[in-house]
Amino acid sequence: MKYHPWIPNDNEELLNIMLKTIGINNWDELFTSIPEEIKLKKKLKIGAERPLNTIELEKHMKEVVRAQNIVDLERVFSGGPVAPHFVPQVTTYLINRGEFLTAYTPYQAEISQGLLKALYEYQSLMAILYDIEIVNAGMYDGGTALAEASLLSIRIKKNKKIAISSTLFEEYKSVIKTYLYGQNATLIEYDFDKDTGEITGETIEKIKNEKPSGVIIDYPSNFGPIRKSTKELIEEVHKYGSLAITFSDPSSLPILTPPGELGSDIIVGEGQSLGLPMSGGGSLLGILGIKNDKELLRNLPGRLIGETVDADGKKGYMMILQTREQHIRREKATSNITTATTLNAIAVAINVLLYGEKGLKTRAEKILENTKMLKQALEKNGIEASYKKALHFKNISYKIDDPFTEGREIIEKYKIIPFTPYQNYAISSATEVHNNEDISLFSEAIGGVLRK
Amino acid sequence: MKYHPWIPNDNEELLNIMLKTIGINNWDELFTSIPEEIKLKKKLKIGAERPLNTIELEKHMKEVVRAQNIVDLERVFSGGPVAPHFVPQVTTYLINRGEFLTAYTPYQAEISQGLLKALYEYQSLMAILYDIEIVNAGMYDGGTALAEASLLSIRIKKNKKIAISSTLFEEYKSVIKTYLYGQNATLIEYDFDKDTGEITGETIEKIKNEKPSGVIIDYPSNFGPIRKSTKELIEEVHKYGSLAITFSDPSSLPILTPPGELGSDIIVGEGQSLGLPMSGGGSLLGILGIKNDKELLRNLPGRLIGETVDADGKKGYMMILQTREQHIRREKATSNITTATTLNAIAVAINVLLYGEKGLKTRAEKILENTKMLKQALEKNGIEASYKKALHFKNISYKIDDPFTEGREIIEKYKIIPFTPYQNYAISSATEVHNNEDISLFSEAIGGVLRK
Amino acid sequence: MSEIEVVRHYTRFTEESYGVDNGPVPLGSCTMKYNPRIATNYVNSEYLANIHPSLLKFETAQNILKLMYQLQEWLKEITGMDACTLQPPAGASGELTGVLIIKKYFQERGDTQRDEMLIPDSAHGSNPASSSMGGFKSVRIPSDEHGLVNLEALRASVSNKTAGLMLTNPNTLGLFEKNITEVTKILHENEAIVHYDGANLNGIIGIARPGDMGFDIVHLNLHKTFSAPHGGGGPGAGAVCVKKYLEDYLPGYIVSKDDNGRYFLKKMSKSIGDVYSTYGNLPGMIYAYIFILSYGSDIYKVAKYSTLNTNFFISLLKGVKGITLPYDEKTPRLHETVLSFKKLAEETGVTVEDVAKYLLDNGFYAPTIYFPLIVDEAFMIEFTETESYENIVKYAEVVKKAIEIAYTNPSELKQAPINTSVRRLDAVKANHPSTLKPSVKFGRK
Amino acid sequence: MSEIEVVRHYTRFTEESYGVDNGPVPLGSCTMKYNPRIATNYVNSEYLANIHPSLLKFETAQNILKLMYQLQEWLKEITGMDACTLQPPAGASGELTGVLIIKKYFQERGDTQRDEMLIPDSAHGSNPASSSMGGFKSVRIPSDEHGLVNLEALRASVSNKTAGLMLTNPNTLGLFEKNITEVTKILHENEAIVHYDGANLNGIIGIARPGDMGFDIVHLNLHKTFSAPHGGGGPGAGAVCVKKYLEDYLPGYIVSKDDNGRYFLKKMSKSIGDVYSTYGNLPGMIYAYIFILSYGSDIYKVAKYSTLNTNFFISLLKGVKGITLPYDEKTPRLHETVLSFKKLAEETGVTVEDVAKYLLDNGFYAPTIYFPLIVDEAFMIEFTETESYENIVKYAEVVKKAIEIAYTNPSELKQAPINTSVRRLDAVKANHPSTLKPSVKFGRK
Repeated sequence: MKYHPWIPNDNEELLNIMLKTIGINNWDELFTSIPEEIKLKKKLKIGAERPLNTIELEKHMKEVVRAQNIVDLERVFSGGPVAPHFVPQVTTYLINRGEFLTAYTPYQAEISQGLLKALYEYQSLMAILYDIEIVNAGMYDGGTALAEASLLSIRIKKNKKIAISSTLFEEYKSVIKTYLYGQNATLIEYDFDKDTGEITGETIEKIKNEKPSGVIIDYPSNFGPIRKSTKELIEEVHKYGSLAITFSDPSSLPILTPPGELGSDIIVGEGQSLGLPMSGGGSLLGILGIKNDKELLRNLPGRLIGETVDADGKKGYMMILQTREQHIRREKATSNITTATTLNAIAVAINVLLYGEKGLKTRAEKILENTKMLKQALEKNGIEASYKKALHFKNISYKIDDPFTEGREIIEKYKIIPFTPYQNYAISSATEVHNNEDISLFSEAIGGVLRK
Repeated sequence: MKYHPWIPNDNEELLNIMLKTIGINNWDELFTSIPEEIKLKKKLKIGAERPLNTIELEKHMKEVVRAQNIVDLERVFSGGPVAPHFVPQVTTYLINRGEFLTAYTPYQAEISQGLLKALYEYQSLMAILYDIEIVNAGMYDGGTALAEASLLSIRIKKNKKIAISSTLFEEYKSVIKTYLYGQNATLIEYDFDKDTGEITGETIEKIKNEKPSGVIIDYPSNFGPIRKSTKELIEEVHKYGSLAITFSDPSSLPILTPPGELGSDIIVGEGQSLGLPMSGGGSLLGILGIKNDKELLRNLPGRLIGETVDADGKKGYMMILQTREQHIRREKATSNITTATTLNAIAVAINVLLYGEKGLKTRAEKILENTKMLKQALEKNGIEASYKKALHFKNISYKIDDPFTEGREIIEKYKIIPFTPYQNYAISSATEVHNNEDISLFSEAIGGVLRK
Repeated sequence: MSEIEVVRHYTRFTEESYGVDNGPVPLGSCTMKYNPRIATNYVNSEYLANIHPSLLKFETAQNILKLMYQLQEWLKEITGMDACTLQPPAGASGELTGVLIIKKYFQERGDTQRDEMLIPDSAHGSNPASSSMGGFKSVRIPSDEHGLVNLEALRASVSNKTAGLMLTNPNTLGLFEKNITEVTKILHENEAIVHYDGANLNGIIGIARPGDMGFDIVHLNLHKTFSAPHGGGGPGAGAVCVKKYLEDYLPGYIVSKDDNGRYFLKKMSKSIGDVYSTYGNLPGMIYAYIFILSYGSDIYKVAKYSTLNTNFFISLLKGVKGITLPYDEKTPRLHETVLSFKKLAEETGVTVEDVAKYLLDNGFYAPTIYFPLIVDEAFMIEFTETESYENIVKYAEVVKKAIEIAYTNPSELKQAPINTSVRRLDAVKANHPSTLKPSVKFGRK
Repeated sequence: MSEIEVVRHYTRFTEESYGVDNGPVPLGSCTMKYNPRIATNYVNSEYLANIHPSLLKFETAQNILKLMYQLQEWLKEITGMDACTLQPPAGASGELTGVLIIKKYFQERGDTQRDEMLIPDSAHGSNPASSSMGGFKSVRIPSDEHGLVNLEALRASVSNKTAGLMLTNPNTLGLFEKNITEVTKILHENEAIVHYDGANLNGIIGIARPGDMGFDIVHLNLHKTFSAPHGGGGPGAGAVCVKKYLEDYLPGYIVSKDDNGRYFLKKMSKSIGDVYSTYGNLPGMIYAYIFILSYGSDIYKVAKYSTLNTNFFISLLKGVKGITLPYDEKTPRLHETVLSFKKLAEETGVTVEDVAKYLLDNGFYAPTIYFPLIVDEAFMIEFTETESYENIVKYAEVVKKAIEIAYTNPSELKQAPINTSVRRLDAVKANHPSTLKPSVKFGRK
């Protein structure tokens, strides 16, 4: 392939014109500032070495992706930070329109109003869903959003301690720990009643004693239980001077008292459950919001879009409070975050509009109902859900001796992905994509391999 | 599903407001002009009877499409009006942008300039490729374009006879015959030398005797041979007062003397070979063009886009010579054609720009080279191509006793689609999607089942 | 060109285009509705894109044949007919199919003097054009004072030279031919055949069926009624359904099912041949298949809301100066209507075309104008079931605004459009032999 | 909302947006290049969309693991490093990863007094911000008169408190740090670690490698250099590659291959933990994978043409009034450059922001302005290899036109933009506590 289809000027004629304008004879002269001794002397051994043309690329990619049999969405029951959720094709179409897909962060607001409006709508829709006044334009994922919420708490409350619920996903714990490590801050876990999943005297005691800057509360629990004592917990957290950071799966909120109403100072969520593809775990969407408080706002990480007017007094949108951000404030910035997840935020907003208020509620009810059936399926096979007396939403965790081996056996035999494996337990989830038959199949598969 | 997601006003509140504005109480009153006795009294038994929601639709469609194993493009060797050709993803993206996909025929030119320019470019690119001055904005497919070209010839030359090459695809012959039936016109076939595929004295004799209004010449032949005697044939056709209608696969033209230069009065082609998906045989693109002649132009069927200026003298595009068309001229129209194949015409223009002049030539050379290999593969297995001494382009036809049974066996055993079956012969094709390995596989499959 | 240059070139072109995804495209008889993206996705998937038609011919692509079979069955149920072909690639091709079936039927019967096709004066231009392509003489049937087929004129026109009648119902005025059973009876008594033009099926789908009205042949536009996209002028997709006695004449291959549940392709014994090189436009069929599944027996909602929307629009313009609703004002219009701007033109000099161009300036596509021919300064509008309340209200407001301007400052409307990428185009220059330019190559030889 | 309403709402929004598909987006250090649609298609295919991360954890998705493994290998070869993680979800996350690796490395060695991170004054703001997140104090290293790291200042800043240096090369001025081996030597002699900010890799890819310059850690932006789309601000995709001695500190899981050719996930022994909840942004990896396959060892063409394009642009503006090219004028800039509009501002009052807004009026996205901080009225521009000759010429012409207007009618530029969907926005109102409005809900509680 002499000319590369992605390089418009890759032809001798143009090259020569341009070199002449620059005033050099050979393109090598462009790179004379690179010392000879560090210039590459060899051809890089990458790709297929020779360039592949489009037909060859398609053939190769088909081989690569086909090596994996397709797993239908409804055959996936794995829980954790990512779960099977329905992605409307119309959303995929809209976010893949080039004006969105290939845009930069909207620094030049006047030529980016559509993108800014879409993000402003995302912020507003999430604010309504969580019942909180400010939601930023998106973080990488739920885990990093929790980590940033922790750092935000520490900036305000100064005590380098964060308390987290023991039922947070391990993946989240690990990310928070990494971020706290940077600040030499410590992580404290608090626990719940083993049967009901509700808080206990010990839970309160721990917070009272440690006085962490922030307390991360999962509501519903990452392990499933919808804790009735969440409001009480938030009140206790406030009593001892900590900030309440509530992590909520947004798919659950249409049927719960929202975390803002419960008194949370900071809300966090993972937007994947509002209909992003799983894509092997990326890309995701961290939802991060705060109540309307000057200190919180000044310390908020991430982009924020606000409404304003233009020179003619016409309504317009732009990025606001950029003085918090790295490109202005450098080492004093509230975060280093630059490229976040705009496109996923827009996708989530589109899905919310497609569902509408009623549709979202129906969807949450269906997830609740399916989770109930999933729990029954487990019980039927002699497997006990952790916090068995609680009402579970979406996720259910349970002990298994060797989840990796057993899980692989189920995948092999039943062509379903039954759970996400952890060291000695597993998390399954039921969502809006499943129906009775799917859950029966799950039950059969679990029974065939795991029955106790 | 109470409210349908594709009906914005499907809710009680809006319904009532609208009924009130209209001044009726019930939506049934909208239909009082339909006599009671012909109103439907039953529920229609269609679809799944109850409406399916989006998730259910996706599940169902996945089942339907997955029932068919995917056949990779390069495993298809079937020839005929449709063949395996490479479709760039970027083209699929562009023609599926809503502004194109969901547009109407651009009657309102001022708000449809993009669509009109895209069609004008198509007309121009095809005019260059075929070396002819006027190409319309597209017909349904190659077959109907040939049929319409025949009717056009008859309108001009008045003799209700059309002569066609015996090597035209059967599918095309059948369509032409159907259209001629409407005009009570007859079809005459002329033949070629069995070995070389070139014209003979008999060929000329037939045209001389019958004096058909038009003579359809396939160049290259639908059966593959690139006939050297095509120019001579066109001269003979003109000598006896007939119009020369040349059908050319546009993928071959970059390496041939174009049909316009050979003296054709009318050119016809099937655009699928410029990179449209096969999609089970639809939709296609009929290319139809004429030399610059008043009579031909006045009688040309189909849409035509032309350049003009707007009220400010700025260049603009609009549909022209609409007085030829059915919506103006009614029973005296040059055709009944209304909805043609705009989107496919645009897709073909995009592909031509992506390939560029050099790229198209390289592509044509590759097809020629692959066809040569395909012919060798057949010969190796003792199968003789029809017109065996000719140089074939893309298609090769050959006799087989029972192509349906034998073809199914090859599909089953080798997972390739070796040819298109006809009564007692088959047509295979080689295109730019194949490489040496693919053709080896073809050879193996043919050898395994058909070897003589 | 490099890929990015091509992408930018065509992205710009799309931005200078307008489809249903941009706003209402309320062209009467064109039924421009939302094209569901779920179908688009399947149409573009390699599952379908890579299917060579020979896989259907070999009958190995059983899933596709089954889908086509199902669609045939559903279309039969929707139209009240007995057999369908999916081969016609567009509506006009379906018309030609009907016309040729009629021709061949009489030829087989030796009834060769029947060379007249009756066509109402309100019919689509493609009807007489198709009739001519079938070798028939078109006989125009005038409308009566209610905008319906004039029964007297019809009776007078029917003779032993009559092959058939082509009719759309509701007609292009949006009026249901309430005497339709009488109409079909007149034809049938004369042994002639009645062809239904499916362009206006959207107004009655699920409410009434052409088969029950006495039609013998029905052609459908899958890209209108059944949500396949129009694509700026195609590809479309058609279907033709007939009563039992005409089944053998259908073109193409009919998908049938054998005793073992296996689908196969059947060529009909007296078939008119083929009207397309392959089995039809599969992508259009996929849209139709998904569309029908999405509604099931609720499909009457399509007629209900398209009709509701259009009558709501009529109500919003009721009593507005310069506009009249020709023919029975009180009769609700089924899914489309034709208003006349004749008074406006007479009183202000502003034509319906000027109003149309003003609509473009306000971000709306214009309705069909100057058709049907029986209404002066016709403004033929159709809001499908996928149009929103808000847009219909806005649309009516823009029309009213245009009329207001027409009566106060008519020259302003003559300037329209001013907000589009070009202003009003010079049709004379575009069409004149001396300035004609249909390609960059034109005139260079 | 119904589907069509949603489609129209967002279609309109896209039409009020601007990306590489619309024209040049020549933001310096942002490397906004063509995002190949062939990759988009695979990213959106159900093959990838429906893969739950647990399939990677179970190691059943061998094809995906293999793809990730290959990508790791290729990135090692491109950067000249020994191990890579694909977990960081963006460039800044890669910076944080590097910073935490540095922190943990010294902690493991008990070298706990090293709490300073050296950062040149021309660096991206995310460098000091990441350094702070790792708990380091940022020490600013001034540039010398050539716009390069001041070696004297560097030597003076290095001490046993120095943990590392974060550097991009070519730097944000587009100048190659020609003393780079000396720079890394100074750090290494002091046992400190050098982190390479991959934002500017596009200017040298295939020509020189950070590994060969002495860098210990490299972070990459797959959504810049490797053609994954920016998406209006993400999702991005990062990668961090390190020299052998830091391999054990990498976060996430590294894809490894066992003796049977089976791919498995490996947690590193001294890992800093996880910087993301899963294995990274697979869609971004797919783009990178396809991008590398498309070029193979021809990948140097990326650096060649991006550098050619930017220097061509500089030549077109050579000698234009009001503009200067700070630092060594004769040295070619590698893939990006920073011009100063200080003279223009002084002589006409027209700022570089005014010029930027004028560019918007002419259908072009503006370059980065007011960065890097060491150049007054900075105009930081980068044309990638996917920009066309024609657009670069046009872009230069618009800049020249702006300057012409600045000297003749400066107030005209203060009005810009006038062709965009809104005019210049009121930043004070947007940011002022009394008028702030970050959501419709804000202020309602």
